[in-house]
Amino acid sequence: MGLRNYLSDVASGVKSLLTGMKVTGRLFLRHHKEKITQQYPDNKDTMVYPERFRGEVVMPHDDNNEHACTGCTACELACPNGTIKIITKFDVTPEGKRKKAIDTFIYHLQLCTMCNLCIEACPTDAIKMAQTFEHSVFDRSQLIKKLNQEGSKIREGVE
Amino acid sequence: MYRETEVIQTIPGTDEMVLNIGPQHPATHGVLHLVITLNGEIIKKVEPHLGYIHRSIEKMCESLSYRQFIYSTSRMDYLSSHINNHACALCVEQGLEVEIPRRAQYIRVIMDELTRIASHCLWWGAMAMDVGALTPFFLAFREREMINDIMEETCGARLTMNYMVPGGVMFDLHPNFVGRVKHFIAHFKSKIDEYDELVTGNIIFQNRLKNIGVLRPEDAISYGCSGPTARASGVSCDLRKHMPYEIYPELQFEEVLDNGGDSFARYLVRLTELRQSMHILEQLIDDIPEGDFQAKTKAVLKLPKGEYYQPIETARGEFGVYIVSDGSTTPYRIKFRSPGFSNLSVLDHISRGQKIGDLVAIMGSLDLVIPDIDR
Amino acid sequence: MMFSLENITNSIHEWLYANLNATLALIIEFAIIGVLVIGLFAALGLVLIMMERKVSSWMQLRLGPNRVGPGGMFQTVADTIKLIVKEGMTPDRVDKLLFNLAPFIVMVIAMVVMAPIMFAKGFQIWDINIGVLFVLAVSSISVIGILIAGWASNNKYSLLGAMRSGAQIVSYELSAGLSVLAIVVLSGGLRMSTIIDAQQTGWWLFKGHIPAIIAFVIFIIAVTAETNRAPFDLAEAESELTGGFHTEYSGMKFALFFLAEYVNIFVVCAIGATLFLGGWMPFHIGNWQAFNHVMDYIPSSIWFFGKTFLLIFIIMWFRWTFPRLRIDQLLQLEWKYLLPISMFNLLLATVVAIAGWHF
Amino acid sequence: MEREELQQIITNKFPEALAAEGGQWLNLQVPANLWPEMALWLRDEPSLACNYLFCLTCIDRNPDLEMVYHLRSLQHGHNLVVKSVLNRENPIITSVSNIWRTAEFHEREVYEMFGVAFTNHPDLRKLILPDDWEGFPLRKDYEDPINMIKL
Repeated sequence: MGLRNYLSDVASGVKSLLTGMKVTGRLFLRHHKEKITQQYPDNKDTMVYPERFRGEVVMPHDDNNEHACTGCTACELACPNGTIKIITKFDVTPEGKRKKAIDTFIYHLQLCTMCNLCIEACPTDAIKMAQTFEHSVFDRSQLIKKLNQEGSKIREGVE
Repeated sequence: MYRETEVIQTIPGTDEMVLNIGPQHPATHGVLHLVITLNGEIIKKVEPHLGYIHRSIEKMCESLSYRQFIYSTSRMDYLSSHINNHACALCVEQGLEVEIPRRAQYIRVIMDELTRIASHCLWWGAMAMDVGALTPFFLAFREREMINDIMEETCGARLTMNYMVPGGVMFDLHPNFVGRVKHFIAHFKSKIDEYDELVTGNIIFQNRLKNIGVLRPEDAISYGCSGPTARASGVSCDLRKHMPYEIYPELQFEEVLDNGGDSFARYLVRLTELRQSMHILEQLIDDIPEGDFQAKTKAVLKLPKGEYYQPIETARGEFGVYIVSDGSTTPYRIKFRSPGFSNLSVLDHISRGQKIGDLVAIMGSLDLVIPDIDR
Repeated sequence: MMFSLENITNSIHEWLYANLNATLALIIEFAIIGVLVIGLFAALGLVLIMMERKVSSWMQLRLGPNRVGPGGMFQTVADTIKLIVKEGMTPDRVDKLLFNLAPFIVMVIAMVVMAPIMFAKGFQIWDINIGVLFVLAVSSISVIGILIAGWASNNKYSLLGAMRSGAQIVSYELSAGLSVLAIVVLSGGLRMSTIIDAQQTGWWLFKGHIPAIIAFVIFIIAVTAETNRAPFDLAEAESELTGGFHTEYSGMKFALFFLAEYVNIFVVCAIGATLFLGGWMPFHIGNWQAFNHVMDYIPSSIWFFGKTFLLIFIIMWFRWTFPRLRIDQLLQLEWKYLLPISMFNLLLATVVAIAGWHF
Repeated sequence: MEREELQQIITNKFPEALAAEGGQWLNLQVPANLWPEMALWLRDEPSLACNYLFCLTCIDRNPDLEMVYHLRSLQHGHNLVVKSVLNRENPIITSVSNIWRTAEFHEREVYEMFGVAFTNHPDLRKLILPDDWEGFPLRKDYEDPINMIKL
């Protein structure tokens, strides 16, 4: 009885080990067909970035160097980390009225958690998330970005 | 030439010595620091020292608005960030008393279950790695990667999604979502048997886990264990059944229970939960109702004065959000009841008298995520 | 055969003794052998580490090293250069003499064990008359190197790793020895050349019946444990003891441990190939003259290395499949399973040998 | 069990426990000196069987501190919130770690974050913060000019 149990223990143990080896053996033979890792910098050209991927906040400008930001600071208020700082100025419109506009849209990438709350908050869709994700720099100050381009102004008709 | 060197110190009067495991150690999966007292290989005492990744999220949240604080919970239990966000959103909704659109409820539950699968997959790989098998880790990542890709496409991020907002979800589902989830289900069903063949049935693995770290049901309750850790001891505590939220009452699934209480029972419970989650996904994925994905809420949320507690079943156990509101735009006090904190407290109790190798296996089977413990 | 390592060594030997006096010739032969062994040591390290990394990556569906050289061939060379130029750190409170000595002990032992191995027909450093015994005796010294390393490091992880290793190697030495004895009984000699000659008509694994097969399985398990390989890598036990006995080692001293591990694997697999798979003997099937003739054309060194690498592959396969045992289970496996079985098996082998039941 | 019924049972035994209106679960206000006796009774009374302490925390209700215990009965499925107001200058309450073991860790956390002293606690040391930390971070009057950044 004891010997029989002993032998069946040995047999079932060996069997379970061989089953495991069968799996890795199968993977070994299949290795050229299936790869779960990628050669990252090499496949950069063929990589597909999902359009919703959140990498960095950008402010799209059109061909006339115009953006849609009215300087309402909704994004600044929505941000949990103080990532966005908007400095406003007053433009004088052709009709002679003073109109609020952005002077500098400062974006601290190093504080950003890509939570998307600023984009949700923006009433004019002036900012959006870009799909870039390689943000490493040698100096932290390079991560403080100015999103509105030099000499840009607000697009006509955006209120 | 020969110099007398200091030898390893033992506790005076005994053969015991103190060994620091962590904060940087392959087995602790993060920055957990355990001070263990050893007699040879036998563990006499385990004393967790926490705080290496403590960020005081509770204090931070006191200065954030009800929309803003949700993102910070993804950084606690980063493996089930969706579910954490879900709990926060539910708690705020409980205070606001908004009706969540049915489509949003479906999306939330699908995301929760996908997150649970991803979390359990990672746990499975890490668990096998803790006991010394390295190949399963990569197999687990193959499946997890598919979920991450699905998440990336719909939610915009792979780990810290911040997809749940008060009133629903942030975006609608991506058009590819349903097809990709179905493909994942079909793929995963064929792979989960490979998991069993490679690891579960393995006699070395079974012997490493069986009768190791036995947690009796009364201890599990007393120590406040939850999730698979408690269910493996036969404590029925699945909040999806007992305090159902969203559309869980309408779903067909079983609460996975095991009476073993040892590490292997915890392992089996999680592995079975993977199958149950797949079952839930199969019920939902075909008929996601049309409609809004977000309820209309005010731009600035204010919770009425009062206290709100919302428990939710994460991959690790009961995650609770306790909001004390004074009626302003920010919470007066937030307490996050994290499952890992209570599950960790049982470690000393169940690992005494075991060996160092067992401690690693027990920690693996408790599925600790350190930022979740430290908060 | 047109090309034979035996002829080359013989002609060098004769030329040396014809042109120089006996002492000088012997010294030169020693020097040549020393250079060859060190060269083999380095080459084996590079090849085996590369092989390990490729096997592991393929089993895990990864690409493996592929940056340095074609297909990553020179990755280990690059790694070795890195380890050589790294600072050899000696921590402050270690026992400096023993700490620096340990890697050399381990390495020297790995080299010495190579002496009686027959790499090809007639190509052997020393055909000592107690060949197998010599290998068993010397290889069990390597535990001393590991114990020294673990103790001298003055680190609790190292100490635990070394103590585990001590218990493990001493135990598994027994069943490895007993399974080797089964073949010694069948062949009737301890000398390597005797054992190989006894397999002229067929390898012991095939003609030795059940005792040889059982002995082979036990031998593979025991040597996996003896070389501290997973699933018996308790001395290192990455997830438990971070690095085990070599936690404190870095640079070249670590590289020596690492190389010695791989050379030890090679050595034990070479012994396994010699004992069970006929060493350099080609594969012959009964009376199939034509087939046997074709097999004979393959050089004996290729036969030997082919068999050895097959066994090494199996041991690597173990490593990338199995979880690690716990220390008490490890000893339980030895004392409750392997040792009784191999003792019984030795008895069986003796009966088979006396009765002449093998082919 | 219904909320009213629950309240009935408890106030019959402990008339000092005051139930608050509203909230999702029954909310009881208990004097700190009564709490250890009541905690044991809450756990051991078969009709209540609040064996699962799932949340233990403190709230800084400036100027008072308020301990909050969330209890659940896994048999009956009811939840219960017990609160106890403590003096800010000298907050002392008896530990319940001998009743619910999970309280051991939670109380250590409350101890370092709010400075509440728990008597009869087996091992009342700092858990998360460094041993030399000064002040109680989660109190409302805590100021740390270096680590706290006001946005």
